[in-house]
Amino acid sequence: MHKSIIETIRDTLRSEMARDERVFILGEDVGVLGGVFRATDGLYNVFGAERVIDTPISELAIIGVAIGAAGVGLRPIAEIEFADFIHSAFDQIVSEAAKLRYRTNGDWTCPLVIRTPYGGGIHGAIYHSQSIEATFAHFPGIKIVAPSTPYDAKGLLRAAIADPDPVLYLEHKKTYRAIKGEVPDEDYIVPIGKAQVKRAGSDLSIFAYGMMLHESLAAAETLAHEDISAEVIDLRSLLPMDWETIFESVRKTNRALIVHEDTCTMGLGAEIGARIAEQAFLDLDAPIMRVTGPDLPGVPFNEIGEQTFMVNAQKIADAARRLAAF
Amino acid sequence: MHKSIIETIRDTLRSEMARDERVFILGEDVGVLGGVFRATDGLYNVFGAERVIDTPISELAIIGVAIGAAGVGLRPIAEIEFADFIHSAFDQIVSEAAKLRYRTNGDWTCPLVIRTPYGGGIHGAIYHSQSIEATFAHFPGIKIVAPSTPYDAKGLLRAAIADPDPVLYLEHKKTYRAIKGEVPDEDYIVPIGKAQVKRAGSDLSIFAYGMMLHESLAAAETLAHEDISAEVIDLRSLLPMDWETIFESVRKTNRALIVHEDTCTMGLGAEIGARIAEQAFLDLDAPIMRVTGPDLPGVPFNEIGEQTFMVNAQKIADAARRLAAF
Amino acid sequence: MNLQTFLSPSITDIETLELDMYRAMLLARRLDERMWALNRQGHGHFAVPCAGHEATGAGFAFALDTTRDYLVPHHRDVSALLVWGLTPRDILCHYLGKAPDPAGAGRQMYAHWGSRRLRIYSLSSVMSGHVSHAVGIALAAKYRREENVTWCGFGDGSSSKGDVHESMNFAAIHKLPIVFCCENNQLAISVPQSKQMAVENVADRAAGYGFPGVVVDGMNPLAVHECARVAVERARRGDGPTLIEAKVYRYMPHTSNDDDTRYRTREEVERARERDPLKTFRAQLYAEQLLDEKSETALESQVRTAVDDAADFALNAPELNAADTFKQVYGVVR
Amino acid sequence: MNLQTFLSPSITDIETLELDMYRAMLLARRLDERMWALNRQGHGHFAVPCAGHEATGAGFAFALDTTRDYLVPHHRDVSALLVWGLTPRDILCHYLGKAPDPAGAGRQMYAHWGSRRLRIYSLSSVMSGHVSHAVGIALAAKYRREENVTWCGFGDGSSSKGDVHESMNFAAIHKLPIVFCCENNQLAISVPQSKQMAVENVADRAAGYGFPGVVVDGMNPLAVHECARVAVERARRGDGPTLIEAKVYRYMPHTSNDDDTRYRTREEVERARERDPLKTFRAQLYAEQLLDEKSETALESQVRTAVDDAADFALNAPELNAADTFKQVYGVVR
Ligand SMILES: Cc1ncc(C[n+]2csc(CCOP(=O)(O)OP(=O)(O)O)c2C)c(N)n1
Ligand SMILES: Cc1ncc(C[n+]2csc(CCOP(=O)(O)OP(=O)(O)O)c2C)c(N)n1
Ligand SMILES: [Mg+2]
Ligand SMILES: [Mg+2]
Repeated sequence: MHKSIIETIRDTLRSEMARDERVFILGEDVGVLGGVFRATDGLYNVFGAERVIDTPISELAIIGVAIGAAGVGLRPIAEIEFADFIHSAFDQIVSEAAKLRYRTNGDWTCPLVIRTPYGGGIHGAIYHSQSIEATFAHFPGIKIVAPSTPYDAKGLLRAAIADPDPVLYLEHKKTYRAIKGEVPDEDYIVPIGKAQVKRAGSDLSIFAYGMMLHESLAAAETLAHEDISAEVIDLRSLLPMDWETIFESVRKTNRALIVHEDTCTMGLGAEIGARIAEQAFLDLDAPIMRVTGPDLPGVPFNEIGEQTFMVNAQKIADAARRLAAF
Repeated sequence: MHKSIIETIRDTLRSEMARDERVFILGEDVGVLGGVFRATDGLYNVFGAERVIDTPISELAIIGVAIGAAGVGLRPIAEIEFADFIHSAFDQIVSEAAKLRYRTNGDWTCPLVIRTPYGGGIHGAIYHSQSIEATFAHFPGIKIVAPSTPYDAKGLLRAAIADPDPVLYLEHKKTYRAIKGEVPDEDYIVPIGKAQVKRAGSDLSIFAYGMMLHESLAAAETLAHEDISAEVIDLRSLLPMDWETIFESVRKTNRALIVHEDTCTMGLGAEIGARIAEQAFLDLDAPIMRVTGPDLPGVPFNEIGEQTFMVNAQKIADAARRLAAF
Repeated sequence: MNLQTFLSPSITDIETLELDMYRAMLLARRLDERMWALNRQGHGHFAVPCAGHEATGAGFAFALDTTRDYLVPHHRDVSALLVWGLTPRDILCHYLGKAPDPAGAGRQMYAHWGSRRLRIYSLSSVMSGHVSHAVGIALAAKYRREENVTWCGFGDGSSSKGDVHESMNFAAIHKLPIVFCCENNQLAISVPQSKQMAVENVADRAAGYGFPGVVVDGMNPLAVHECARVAVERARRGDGPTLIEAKVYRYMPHTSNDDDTRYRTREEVERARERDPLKTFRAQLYAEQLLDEKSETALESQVRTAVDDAADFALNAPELNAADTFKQVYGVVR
Repeated sequence: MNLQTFLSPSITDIETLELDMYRAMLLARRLDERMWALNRQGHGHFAVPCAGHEATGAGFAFALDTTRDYLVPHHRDVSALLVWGLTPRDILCHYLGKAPDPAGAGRQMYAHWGSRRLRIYSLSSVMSGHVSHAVGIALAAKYRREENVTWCGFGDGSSSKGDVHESMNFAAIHKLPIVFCCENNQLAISVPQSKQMAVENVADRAAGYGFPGVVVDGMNPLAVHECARVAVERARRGDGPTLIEAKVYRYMPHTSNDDDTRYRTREEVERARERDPLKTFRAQLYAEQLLDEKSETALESQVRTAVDDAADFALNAPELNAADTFKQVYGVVR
């Protein structure tokens, strides 16, 4: 079926809940309203108030309660209404969920999925535009995925629900309705920890995820007309990261361009850049390069401010030209 | 005067409070007890309960109240009893303090100092050993300093109190009493944003801070006997980072070894490695290298576990030998 | 042109107070309507209606001394913000995210108020994130032996956050000069009060912190005013915080991005219209002969002129420019 | 050797209950003393005394069904943990951070309890971090229509955290089968209750969430037991949470790293010794002729044997080895 990402998420939630009684959803406005982005639309009618729980504005309790329920065998899917508000639950995620298995030597565990919409470009301003992956990627014990296509949205959501550990499932708001694609009806899983080469190329490698994957693909298309052959890799799984696929691409193209919408300093590009410089250094013919949001505290509301902040295909192509020419 | 770091912090707090009535301290056990590490010992007697406020266990409110008070002209110094517990106030720090100036276009500001003991090696286990700098270093709007000597402890604390923006002042627990040094009685400031070459060298550059600076210096000393000349740089200011000093050293030694106690993935070494690979790539004769804590959710309580986790001079020297030989 | 120009130079009697309250409520409502209309015409991305909350805002604002007291508002406090001195131009520039927006030169979405000059503390989007800041402002007043009071508004939804607990507890311990005001419209976006809490009144929580909690009809500006007056005096005297819970109703969807037909019936909204403070308070003013057709027409026309002027000004105001986008991350170190 | 071996096979009368409670309290106290001694001899880095909290733990533990109910304990709940089935060996291996430590094979500091087999949920060091987990466990019981109850302990200090507010509110909304128990020893390390809150009783907060709050003398195991029984029954019936506040006293410093002479007088501590539950409850058992010199000597010797055995076992138990340090970051994906 040809579907949008939001439809795919909704359908996948519905079928996983139908399959497994232990799976339930909790979050703000997930029930009667069907979520502010309608990701859970209709589920309340099908599964009722006990399995689609409308919570108070309590991000901390949403995650904390889910951790407890996961510990005793349920499979909670917690929705944080906007990724920007996950920070109220930061302590629960990094101090509790991420550390539970380790600190108990595997006695207690936390099979929990946290879904949340992130990213800018939708006039959401400072607090409805943030990228949050970088912060959490520093915490061993959790996993982070960020699908950019409907196919992966389904496969990674199923993998996240099946995973024995806490998984942060990041949904780029702008892809929700903008990105459509083929989604098989059959069950399949996209394993966490595997990147994917989306477009093969030989002159440089572009590493991206979420909405930036699509901007990168658009940039690669433009570059192709200029005889610059860019390989584009969808990282998909941000923790753990698929280093093998990344290094393999660098071995081939000898040039690495890392793209993310998040701000630069200590964004995911930091780790990717450092790993390449550590483990694929001899394969590099040029400095690593990052195209990222600027180091500002947030995306401004005003459209000029927003455009100034956001990364797009043109900015990526400009950087790629410089890198290819190095 | 020859003093320990903890004495220096205490004396500096006392003299800054005496100098400026706007300065006050709030935190758990900072008053009558004088802090669990005695950093505020005696201040309660001198300045009274209004200027040395013992708070409930409320990390969120400690920071939030301090933000409000800072906004209207006071100069709060908030103590978080252990850095591990700062995560309950994460939202207040990154969503509020870090963004206030930017979001109001400079109308409201937040001149706030947050002091907190961090780091392992003192049998503090998973929740009394964490390094927290990496997470916060992703948030433009705040500054982060981590002194490793009594001299810098004073100079950076005074700089932090004078700064117009929120500053996270990180105190490595193990340095508190272990590290002593000369501290001038006169007023001076160590400017935020400046690293310092602690030992000149020509074969490789070691970048470190906090307790790891001392382990790195010890490693350099060992290496010197083996005719490996390591330059050791104390980063001191973690956000903003002194890129010029870092690049200058790499231009000289052509080899970069980044050391931190924090876990590897998305630790500060990520940004440092990536920046070098981006902006000093042509100066590198070898891959960048990191010596860091392992990617584990925490430092185990058990001593063997703790030693397994902790970085020390020997591990640094081993890595440096490999890097020098590359 | 701003509300101050239509307000009485000084309030010495209840009649003047009532008329001034009505002026603030009416201007807030008409601005609200204009914003909604602009939004539907494609101007601006995000409207946050205040309709139904005006009486509460007007009621408490006149109980404070706007020349020295601090406002850390709820996002629907337009009527109070007007009394504090925000102008219709300020409000519509903020709505459109234009450079003259006093809250942040267009960096923040609408309803994220702030003005240092006017002692209106800046709001982020994080529900209840501001409550502890209000406590800090009140702490500073006590610390400096100043007599100002801080008013802190938040919604029923926001009351569920840990911030509110830690903040109220902190304020109680230090007997700070603060008034907490929960504007309870019984909804957190779509989530009804029954799914937010198992109690009837948020005000009942005050007892657990050691200060008074009181419920008031937030659709009645005079009732709110009286309650606020008592609480403000208490705070100013040094007797500590009060929690006021104002029961209100939100007539419009949560924001311009919301579809409230999904979670409440039109009948419910219509029924609530009967309690619309603009309607009931107007009727009272008519009954008290403080308003008649002539003076109302004049007032409406003054308000319309102010709103038209503000809309014109804001629509033509400059955007944030690209270079300014990079400013004010850090201040200048001296 | 563990507490179960000295407990009565089944409790059918109050006398047996009292004796069993005393056994649990005594074993907890003697373990406490041993840990402190070991610490002073250089064995182990971190002791967290439970002295003064034993009556509360013993009181509530016997009001629950340890074969199905969950314990999400306060860090000083040793007596309850013994009833739940942790053995002295478990406790001292946990204290020394040795490999057989059931809480995490030596990864956690002492007093960070946990055992999945025994339905004791794992504690981190973050005060109140566990309270929402307890609510989640209770939610799971309701979700699966199981009849187990969750007991969640925390201190007076911990009650100030936002976690407690959000958790209690959540539990109230869903009428979950949970009992919250605040063990109020009037200190958060050095901070006295008067600087932690402006109220006399934490229990008064329950009304603000819509469930009963009750204060009990936490130095009296029978009083705690009775209170707990009522609350547990209420929870099991589906009538929702209760907050019990047990007033206790901490006789020892906060931990082995603390110096309590800095914040309280020796006289205060001595005065409080008069209410020591080990002393008062012992006197009661003597008065009721449930204990006499002979049986007490036998019991003390049983306890000493158990503590000696545990100390021997723990001191000789293997350390966490380096290779195991790297395990259990993630589970196996199937
Ligand atoms: C911490 C946080 N969680 C979620 C949101 C999304 N959100 C914005 S407004 C709102 C409802 C606010 O309800 P209430 O406090 O009752 O105020 P009202 O809008 O009803 O006046 C929510 C959930 C947010 N802004 N902040
Ligand atoms: C969030 C957090 N802040 C601070 C600490 C440090 N700390 C450990 S125990 C403690 C006091 C706990 O007091 P209370 O909850 O009353 O329990 P008690 O130890 O008195 O039984 C503090 C402040 C912590 N562990 N967690
Ligand atoms: Mg509301
Ligand atoms: Mg206590």
